[in-house]
Amino acid sequence: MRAQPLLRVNDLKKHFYIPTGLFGQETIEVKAVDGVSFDLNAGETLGLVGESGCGKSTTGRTVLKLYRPTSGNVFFDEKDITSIPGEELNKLRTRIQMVFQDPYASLNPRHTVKTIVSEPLVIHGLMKGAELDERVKELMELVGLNPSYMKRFPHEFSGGQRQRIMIARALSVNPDFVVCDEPISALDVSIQAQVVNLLQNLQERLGVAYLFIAHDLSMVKHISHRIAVMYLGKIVELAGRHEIFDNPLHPYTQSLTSAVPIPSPKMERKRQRIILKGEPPSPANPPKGCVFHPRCPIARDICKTEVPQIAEVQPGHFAACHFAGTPIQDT
Amino acid sequence: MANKSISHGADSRLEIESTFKDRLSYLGRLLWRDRTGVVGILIFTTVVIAAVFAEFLTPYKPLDQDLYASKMPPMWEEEGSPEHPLGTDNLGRDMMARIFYGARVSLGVSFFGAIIAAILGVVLGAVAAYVGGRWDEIIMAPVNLVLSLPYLLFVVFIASVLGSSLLNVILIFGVTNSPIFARVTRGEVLKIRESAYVESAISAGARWWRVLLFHVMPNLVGPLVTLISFQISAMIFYEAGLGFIGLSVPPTVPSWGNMLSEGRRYISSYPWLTTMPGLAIMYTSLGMNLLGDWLRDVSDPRTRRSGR
Amino acid sequence: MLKYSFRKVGQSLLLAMGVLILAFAMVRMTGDPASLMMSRNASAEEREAFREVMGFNRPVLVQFGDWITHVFMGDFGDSLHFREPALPLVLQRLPATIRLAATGLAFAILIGIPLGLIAGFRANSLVDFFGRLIALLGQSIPNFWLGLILILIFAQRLGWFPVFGADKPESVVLPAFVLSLPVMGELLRLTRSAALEVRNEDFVRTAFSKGLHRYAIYIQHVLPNVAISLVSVIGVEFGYMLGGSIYIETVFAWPGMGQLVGQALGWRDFPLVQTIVVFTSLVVLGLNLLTDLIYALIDPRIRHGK
Amino acid sequence: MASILKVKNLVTKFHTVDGVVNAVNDVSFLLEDGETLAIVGESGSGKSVSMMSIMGLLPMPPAKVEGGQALFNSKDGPVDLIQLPYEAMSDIRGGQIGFVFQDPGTSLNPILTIGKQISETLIRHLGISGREAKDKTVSLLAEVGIPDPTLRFDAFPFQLSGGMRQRVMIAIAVACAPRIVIADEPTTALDVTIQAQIVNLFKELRVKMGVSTIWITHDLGLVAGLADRVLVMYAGQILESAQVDELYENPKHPYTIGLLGALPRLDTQESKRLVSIDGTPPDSTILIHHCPFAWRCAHAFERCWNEKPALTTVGEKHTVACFYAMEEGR
Repeated sequence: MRAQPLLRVNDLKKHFYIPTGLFGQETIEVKAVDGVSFDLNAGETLGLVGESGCGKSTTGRTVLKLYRPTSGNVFFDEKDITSIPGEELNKLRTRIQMVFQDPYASLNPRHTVKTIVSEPLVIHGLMKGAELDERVKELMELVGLNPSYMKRFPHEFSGGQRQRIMIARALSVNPDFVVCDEPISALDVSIQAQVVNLLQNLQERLGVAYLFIAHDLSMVKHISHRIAVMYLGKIVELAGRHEIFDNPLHPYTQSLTSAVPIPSPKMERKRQRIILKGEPPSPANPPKGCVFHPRCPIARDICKTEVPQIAEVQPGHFAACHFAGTPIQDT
Repeated sequence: MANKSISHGADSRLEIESTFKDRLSYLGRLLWRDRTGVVGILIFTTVVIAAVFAEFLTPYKPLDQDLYASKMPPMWEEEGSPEHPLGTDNLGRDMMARIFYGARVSLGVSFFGAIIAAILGVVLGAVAAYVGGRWDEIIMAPVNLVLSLPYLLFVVFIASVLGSSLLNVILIFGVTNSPIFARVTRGEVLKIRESAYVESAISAGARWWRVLLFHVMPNLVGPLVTLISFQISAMIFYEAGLGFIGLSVPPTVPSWGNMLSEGRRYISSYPWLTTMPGLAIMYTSLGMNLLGDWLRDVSDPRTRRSGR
Repeated sequence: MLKYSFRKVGQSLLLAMGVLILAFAMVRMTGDPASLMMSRNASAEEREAFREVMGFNRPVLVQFGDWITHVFMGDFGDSLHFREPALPLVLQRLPATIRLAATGLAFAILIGIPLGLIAGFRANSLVDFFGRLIALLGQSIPNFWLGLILILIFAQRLGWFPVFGADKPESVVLPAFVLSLPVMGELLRLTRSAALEVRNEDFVRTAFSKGLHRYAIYIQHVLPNVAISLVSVIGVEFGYMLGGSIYIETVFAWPGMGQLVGQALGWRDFPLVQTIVVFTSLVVLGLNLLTDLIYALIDPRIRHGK
Repeated sequence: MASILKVKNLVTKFHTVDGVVNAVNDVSFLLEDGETLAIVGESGSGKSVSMMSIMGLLPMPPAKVEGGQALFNSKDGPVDLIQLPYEAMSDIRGGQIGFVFQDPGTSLNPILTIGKQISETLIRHLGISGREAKDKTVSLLAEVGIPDPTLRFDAFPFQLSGGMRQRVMIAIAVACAPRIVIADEPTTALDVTIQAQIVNLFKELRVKMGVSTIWITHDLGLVAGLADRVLVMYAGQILESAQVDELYENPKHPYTIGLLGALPRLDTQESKRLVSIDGTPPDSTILIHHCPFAWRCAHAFERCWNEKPALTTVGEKHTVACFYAMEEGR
């Protein structure tokens, strides 16, 4: 299974250029995604976590080519989708889909549920008429919505129901791969569980692979097989989901995992927290050397000058740190 | 917080059988909720009827002079007569006929002017937003220029250069008002294009024309119809203003502006020559403004509450 | 702040250039400016001679270059009617127009903004209802017509104000009020919605949660934020009034630039009309620039921004 | 311990065009001196509205407090906050009860300096001069962990990061040494590492100032390490209330059990499915005369559809409003 990954992302970069100066002649370069590599197997979920502004959403969009990558490659099924022509890419879009964060903004308010769910099928001319109707009904049942609601408009549904509509739409073309960009962060706790369970059930039944982007570590850990942690445009650590929590090698991952609350007062009292100082710097003006060094509790001189490369520190466990695995003294 | 969603609680209320009385009171509630729109549409409809059916609504022609019956006040004044309900002017022309026929000019000029402005402006704005870059700047520079000028002065200037004719007035209004449509369209298109549902359509494989046709256009209709409504009201004003200083349609055409311009000379002795066309303008403009206010509120389906 | 100001000044200069091009092109829109400016029964020789004098037979670009150079030196050409330079004629009329527009603006601000604030703070109250009515009527009544009606009632029937002219101090009241009505309505509407919006902002709730007095909250937290959104509008509206005074000045025989436009049109004195249009436009652009700069001064987000 | 705030039978409604929204339906609870009380619930559960209506911070209309009492042990003796006139209420707000709101990006006035926004509270309640207020503000800024406080005094909110702004909000809340701080989702808009900083700051201040805290949140995970006692709200009512250890180890109400099961945990190796609660909360425009959770409850039986369960004591300081839990308890 590992020999032929479904998706292979190689040194992907996405830099934005913001015009500035008197007449927009100068630009500020924002390195939103700065050299990200990972691969994803069929039927697998890779979690992508990080704080706001770390570039996780941009990564998802660039992988889908909603943004044109600045450099690097994305191989989908051994095809380099960064260089194929638009027509061929559009055909591939039947196999790659996306679920968006805000279920209130991502559904066209003027379209009925049926139009929304069937749009990918219609775009690719896969079905029409009664067959399309049947398919929409089937999809709505699949995601747990009453098919009789298909003539209704999005504003008549709650957030969780809207996210189900979004999922039905993404699954309409039987994709192999779905990018889920913070699909649950706008939802209430009890509804989050509904959507996450739905995503997991669908993966089991349909064998779809997810790139699951979120800031909620516990949820990412729950749904993912492997997890990549991002900080300021770079992946700082990537490993299996238990490995990354039981044995975090990067100091950022260590502090992140220690900061996530555990719903158990007894555990909470026993825990040692590593509380980072300061806040993430702006990607428009990243620090020299290791981007994490200004907040890092174990940084030394080398970290200020040399960028650590991501390396396989242990089998299947990657980290980008000069001192990967060094325990952090209680602060 | 009060999210009206299809939840268990809401369904139970749907099952209540509705009687005729319920439906009537429901209709009443709808009309009351949309009262500005109802009044606006009523006013607009009456003006359209007056303009279209002028021949049938009054026995007089707007240019028929009857010097024996000249300078008659409206019927509710002592010397008035029901034969000329709104009185006659200094040449004995029936005021009501002139106002009804005048509605044709005012509505025609403002309606076609607004349509031309909308078509021109939407194309310019959409191209600016869609193509972007240099083209955006090339299109928006003159648009912003026109929008930052003293508008009335420029329109007067152009009208005086081009000379008065119905077609000229329509074209002037159409062209000089297109920038506002361009700016609104550009803004809306940019907003819609950034929206998550367009991103979602693109990620599903939609080409640009599909996005334009199925996502951008339908969401543009609301703001544009609203703007057209306000613009019609504004253009009725502009026409009246131009007519007032003798720069609108030729003086023989019975337009409200021309009537004001003529009536002004007799304002102290025969005030109805001035008040009547002015009231007609005010009535129509009020209707279009009410309609516009209402359209602005309802054109967004998210603020539109479901009928329950 | 400096960068912002430079950009705004640059934009204004570009717009000013645009105004000059537009005004120049408009006189030549029909192809033959000579027949535009002369009476219909002028002979062919007379026309030819006129073209020679005005330089209309030279290439268009040369004419434009010539005109622009003169404009930069303050020479907008000669009035055909008065046979003297047009700009001094316009400048002579400027104070009257400014007096009218400024009085009108004062009316609009003094009535529109307080009413708008009350309407915003007490939505759906009686004041709100009347405020919205005023705004709706301001939008729906053609103001030159209202001018005529007010002359009829207050000047002729009641004799409270002079019928026309600018001889007495109270002469300004009627025309300024009429001129201000649409602006008053617009300001009222905008103030109301700005007040409603700001009142519902989280930071106003924070101010209440700090236990500040109600009026301290309105004056220190709500008003400045409302004011910021109104500054740019007031500049634009003042420009509108300068340009829109043409009808009002005609109705009230107010000896300002607007009346001069009306008269110049009657004389087919296009150089004079052109001068007034260009001059007013430049004043309006200047006002807009001024507002943008004031805006930057009072909004810390721009003052301390990039 | 003595109680500092006692809320009884609070009812708050919103009169909207869509109908009457029953936001808070008969809520009663106590806040004890020095305690940290967490009010947990999902959006629309009334957790925030209940506190805001006690403090008179809701827009009225459409909101209306239609009944209930909120007895506050103020410096000048007990008062009923609901009955208090505006002037007396504003003496308490910011002076004896401080607030921290959810979104530090919008909760500070964008065009006033943070120094001004903190010192105006001091001047209002402590009656000190501008100069004294400035000195005190600078020391407050230092206390909440803002570097270069003297410099930052003149900073505008947009010049600070989200975490820094929330520290400013906290400085405003504790400026006048209040008896209670009400924190409404104060870390929801912040990133995990910043959330940890803010939670830590709260804990420090609590030790230092001994202030009672009401922490309104949707995050049961966060509450575990923070609160002494927890109230679980749903559809405008309190369904369960217990000491924090008891609630997490021995939850009684099916909703609480469901919520805890819906949370993924970092500390387990198992990968079983999350417990999900089917359905959505009821439409708040209908007045419910039975258990509001009955629609979504797996254990609902006839009685649950016929009457409304009242909060009943099932253990030490542990009350629950559920017929099923009560029967089981017997």
